[in-house]
Amino acid sequence: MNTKHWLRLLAGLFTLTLLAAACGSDDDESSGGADCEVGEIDGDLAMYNWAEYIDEEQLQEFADEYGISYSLDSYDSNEAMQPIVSEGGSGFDVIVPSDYMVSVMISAGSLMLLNYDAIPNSSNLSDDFSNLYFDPEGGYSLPYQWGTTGIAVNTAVVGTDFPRSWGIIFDPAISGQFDGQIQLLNDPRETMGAALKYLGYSMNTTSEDELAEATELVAATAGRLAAFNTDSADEFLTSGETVIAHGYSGDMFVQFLETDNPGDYVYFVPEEGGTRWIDNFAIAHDAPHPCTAHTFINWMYGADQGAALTNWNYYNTPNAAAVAGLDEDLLDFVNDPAVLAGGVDSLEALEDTGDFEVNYSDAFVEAKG
Amino acid sequence: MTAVEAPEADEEVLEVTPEFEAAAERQERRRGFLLALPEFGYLTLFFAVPLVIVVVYSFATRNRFGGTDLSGWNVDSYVKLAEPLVREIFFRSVWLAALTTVICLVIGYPFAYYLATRSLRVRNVMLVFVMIPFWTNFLVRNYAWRVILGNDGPLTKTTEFVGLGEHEYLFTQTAVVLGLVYGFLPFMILPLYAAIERIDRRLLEASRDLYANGFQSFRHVLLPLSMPGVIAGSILCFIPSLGAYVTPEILGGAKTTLLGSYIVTQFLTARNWPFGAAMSFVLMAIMLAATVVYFRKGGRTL
Amino acid sequence: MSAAVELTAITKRFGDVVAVDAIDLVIEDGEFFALLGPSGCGKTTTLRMIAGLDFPTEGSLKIFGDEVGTLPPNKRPVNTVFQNYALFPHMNVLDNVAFGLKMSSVGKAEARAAAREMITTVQLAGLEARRPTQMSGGQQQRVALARALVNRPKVLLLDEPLGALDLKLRQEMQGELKRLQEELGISFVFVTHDQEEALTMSDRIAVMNEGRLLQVATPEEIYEKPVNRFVANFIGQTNLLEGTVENHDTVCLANGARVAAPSEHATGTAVAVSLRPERAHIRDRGDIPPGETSVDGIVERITYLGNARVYDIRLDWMTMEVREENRPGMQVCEPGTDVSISWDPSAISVVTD
Amino acid sequence: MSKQTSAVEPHGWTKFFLHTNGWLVYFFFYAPILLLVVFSFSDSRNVGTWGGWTLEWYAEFAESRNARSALSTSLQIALVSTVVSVVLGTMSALALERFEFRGKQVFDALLYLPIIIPDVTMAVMLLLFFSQFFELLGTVFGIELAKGVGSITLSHIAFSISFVSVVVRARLAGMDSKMEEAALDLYATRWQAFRYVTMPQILPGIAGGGLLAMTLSLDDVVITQFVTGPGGTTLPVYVFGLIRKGVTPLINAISVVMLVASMLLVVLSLLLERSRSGSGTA
Repeated sequence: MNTKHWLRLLAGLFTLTLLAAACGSDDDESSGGADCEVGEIDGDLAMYNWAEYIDEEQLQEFADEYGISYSLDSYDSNEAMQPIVSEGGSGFDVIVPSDYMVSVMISAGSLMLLNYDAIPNSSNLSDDFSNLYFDPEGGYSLPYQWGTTGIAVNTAVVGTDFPRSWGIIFDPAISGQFDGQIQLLNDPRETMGAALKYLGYSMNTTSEDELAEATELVAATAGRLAAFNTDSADEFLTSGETVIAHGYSGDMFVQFLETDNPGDYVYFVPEEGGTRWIDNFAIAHDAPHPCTAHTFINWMYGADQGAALTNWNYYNTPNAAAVAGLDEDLLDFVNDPAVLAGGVDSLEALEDTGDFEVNYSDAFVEAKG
Repeated sequence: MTAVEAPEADEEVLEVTPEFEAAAERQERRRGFLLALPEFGYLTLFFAVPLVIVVVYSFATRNRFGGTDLSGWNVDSYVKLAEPLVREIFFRSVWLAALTTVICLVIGYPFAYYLATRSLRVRNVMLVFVMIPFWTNFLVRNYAWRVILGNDGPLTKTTEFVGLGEHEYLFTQTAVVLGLVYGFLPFMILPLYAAIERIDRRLLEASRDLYANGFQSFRHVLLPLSMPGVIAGSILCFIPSLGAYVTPEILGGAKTTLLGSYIVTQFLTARNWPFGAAMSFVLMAIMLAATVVYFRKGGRTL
Repeated sequence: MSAAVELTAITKRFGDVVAVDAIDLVIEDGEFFALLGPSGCGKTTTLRMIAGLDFPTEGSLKIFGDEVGTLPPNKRPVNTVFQNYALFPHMNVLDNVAFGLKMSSVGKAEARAAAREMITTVQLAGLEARRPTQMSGGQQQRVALARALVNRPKVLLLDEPLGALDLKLRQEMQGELKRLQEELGISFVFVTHDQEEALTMSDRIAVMNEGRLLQVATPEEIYEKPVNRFVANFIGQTNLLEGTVENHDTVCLANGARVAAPSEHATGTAVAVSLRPERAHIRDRGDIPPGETSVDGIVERITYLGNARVYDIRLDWMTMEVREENRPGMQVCEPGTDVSISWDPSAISVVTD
Repeated sequence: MSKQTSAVEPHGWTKFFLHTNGWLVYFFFYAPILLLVVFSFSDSRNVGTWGGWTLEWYAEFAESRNARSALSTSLQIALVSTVVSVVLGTMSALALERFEFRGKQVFDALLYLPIIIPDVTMAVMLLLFFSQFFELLGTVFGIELAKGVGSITLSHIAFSISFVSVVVRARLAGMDSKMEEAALDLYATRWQAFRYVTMPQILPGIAGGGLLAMTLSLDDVVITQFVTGPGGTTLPVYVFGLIRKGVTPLINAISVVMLVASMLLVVLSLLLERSRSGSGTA
């Protein structure tokens, strides 16, 4: 074939691609929900979930029960998952975005409207989870698991006499002797949010002054830290690398139980308040098997399956019917009222701040130096 | 008996004409083109076209939801590159990458020379043993270093035992550089080895004959002759160091932001794709310019 | 019987550069033929065109009467011994030599047997399992020869075959090549820039310069009767005395002296008289044997060569070289002596540009 | 190289320094690997805390459907992308080193871009490209393609192909092109000349390029994560996810298994090579 023909073909393809890019992203394809019966199956299940967030055996059980097969793929951040699904053609059915990401994805038209007629078990949802900010009508998402972000302390080193406040991280007068043994999450929203909470502001502030104040605080603290780290916050604590750690509830609980003396560690959400996050079931806007997806969500919302999920990943369940089925030792940790130093009302969810997200990201980079 | 008979009478014998020669030459060119075409086509479709798309994105706008609106074209992202924060990150990254490259060179050169002067069989085995550690996942290797450098790790224990006192290694810039050196040393060793192996050792003997001492014959003969390897190795070391982000996160405790992490942050945290695209495009252009300068200066192999 | 190789008006252009300019050349069967010239003269390109590694731009190229100019190298009944040999380093000697036969689908066993035989012919028996890199230059040369000859080519092409060898080995190989060629009775065409090598080895020599064929003749003829200044200068040492043709018998030299020099050139043509150093003799000033031509000069320098001495004689307008064989009791002049140089008119040749 | 020792052979302090440096470099390379192997047998969930000998992590690896399917996905992708990039890369290396053709400079420049581009950028590029390319195929040609193993393989080829070209090309540059002419002169066809003369000589380059492509494919997380789809969880992506949930010796066990497998592969190929060169056939 002639070179020119090739070039022309390529140029043509390229133009089409650009056109598709320009038009495609404006389309809102998420309007119509799926027309499915309860228990209807229209193909194999393709789940896209956080790593190690669901037991494979549980998926296998579902697959066996309905005579299909499944695939499970994992991601490690909302931001890594979102473009895959939003750009379309991902091939995934069920996905598990966190709260703020649900609202982002709704706006981007990346989620399918849920058909509650096909999910009768959704009545098991605890009342605490009605009217969630990120999806007021719950039209696109059903909570999967939830947890908090707070502080874990090695009491064998630090002792038990410390204020249940963010000050244990940010105030050198309290924790100065543990410089180099403190860790903060490597996440702009969580860490800037913690500083904002300590200063008495909302962790969703869009005030540049408040953010600047928080930036200064984090910058002042950065020199006293062992690390900014998200992946291994729990391990650093139990391996002795740190004694005061900023991290997620479930991670911490699992890690405590792994040690020889779980009693040495304590996790709490400071009295100023902390983050409550909710991960949610949702269906991709272009899911190839929407009915299987609905059936799967409904199945997972049964009492037994809800309990099985929590008993495997140690996070809190939003499924009221599942609580009865939870393991005993789990209840001690998860339901300990001391965990929430400021009570349930002090918790705040991280919301998408729109254009202000960039400010958070830059402020964090600046604070780290 | 001849192995090949002369052309048969009925075989069409073309006459030698300028047209035939030109056709033969054309055919030769076409042969070359056809050989290159699969990869050329592949890279055009799966690299050049995507690259253009991303350049288009760098002129777009981040929308409220962290998506990218392909309208309202502007150069804001490029203006943002001039901010002091970005500049600071850039120079810090260049410094660390340069440091890594120099250390790799200092360690790698004698090692490559050592390799190149072994017997052929030993050499191959030694080379394979250089490569083997790199067949484990690089994340896992980084985590292994974290254990080694950690508070109760073997290194700390050793220095304590030897009586050097307690030292912090993990989550320092030293740890970052160490991790980078570990990750990219083979990229320095391999081209260096290739370059040094090619050098006729008699040239060294000649320089010794001309009254050069060991260092002088290294400085004036070995080093200049192995320069292509030095430059290729340095490029292969410097470029990934500049873009590295896993090692600074894992071994540096993410306490200093480097260029690689900053770009990743734009895509995966701030969801500011236009800026991320602009920054990576500029970074790529700089690296391309550096490489082109190298080739202009007569370099050949990378 | 047609010629082994016949080039007719062969031209090779690389872009605007004319590498070979319309040469006509006939190489007879069984001939040891040299293409001689300085580097870049087009001799290697000519050889490559015969081998099929380059296609001519124009002209006709026949091997034993068959037009082959458009055939690729693997379809031509010729083989080549490459400069630096181009032996396959990943194969041992036996496999190197058997390669051509294997490629022309001779059975493996047969190919190996033939290869063994040829290895013996080039006196390398016992080294079949060696790698080329483990061999000396001379041995590699023999392998290259065997690798080409085992295919029984109708013509063997050699590109600077002895260039990489040291003097002693080169002389040895010269004899060896000659012997092989006579034994096989096929034509050897070889390219060299070494005139001495060309003179000693070849039946005929083609002298080339700047893409043109200047003279094709026997070594003797080339040496004795060079057709032009370039050939005279390139082959052996010579003194070129500039002048113009006065008539068929006389040339008027630059200093005005007339010398007997029969030539066909028209009166007034600028020519040079070529006089080989060994054909001239040093005489006492004025002591010229009858019938010889002479010029006067002063001895400038004497170089002792063992079997001969070379005198540099300064004339008014140039310096000449004269070579005298050393004989017992011979009188040697000191530098600064006034002498005459004389020669027999038949010793010279008149050349133009 | 000659076997006789010459005056330039390092001696005294230089020799001592070279030897020491050599051993130190190997020690440096293998220290983390050693640790990795040892802790894969540790009976403690935390890497870095020794908890006595156990094989439980290997058992867990063997039992985990996730880990096994990730491993097989990875191998599948690595194998296909290596083979394709080796073939295409070798072809283009030949084209660039031995031929002249129009557009050569452009191609030459294009070839180096994938090497110098940051991972993330390439990842984002390919994500945007694939979602639109597949959509285009769907709307224009009616071909429905889903992302996953296919798109990952295509992407891996896109970044390893250049490395193969560059490595093979360097090898070709060091090989006298007269060899190929000699083969043609000895009645070999173009293909035979490549097959019997060129290829054996550039084989180390091809093997080197292939190993590099394989390593790159087996190591890549960022690009894979961006172009993935159902069934597209490769081992590094799986490991990356595991690490987020805590680094357990399971990861070490997986690494050790892969390390041993690749070492076996190399030893096997070395043995094959030796037996082949020993028998003396071409």
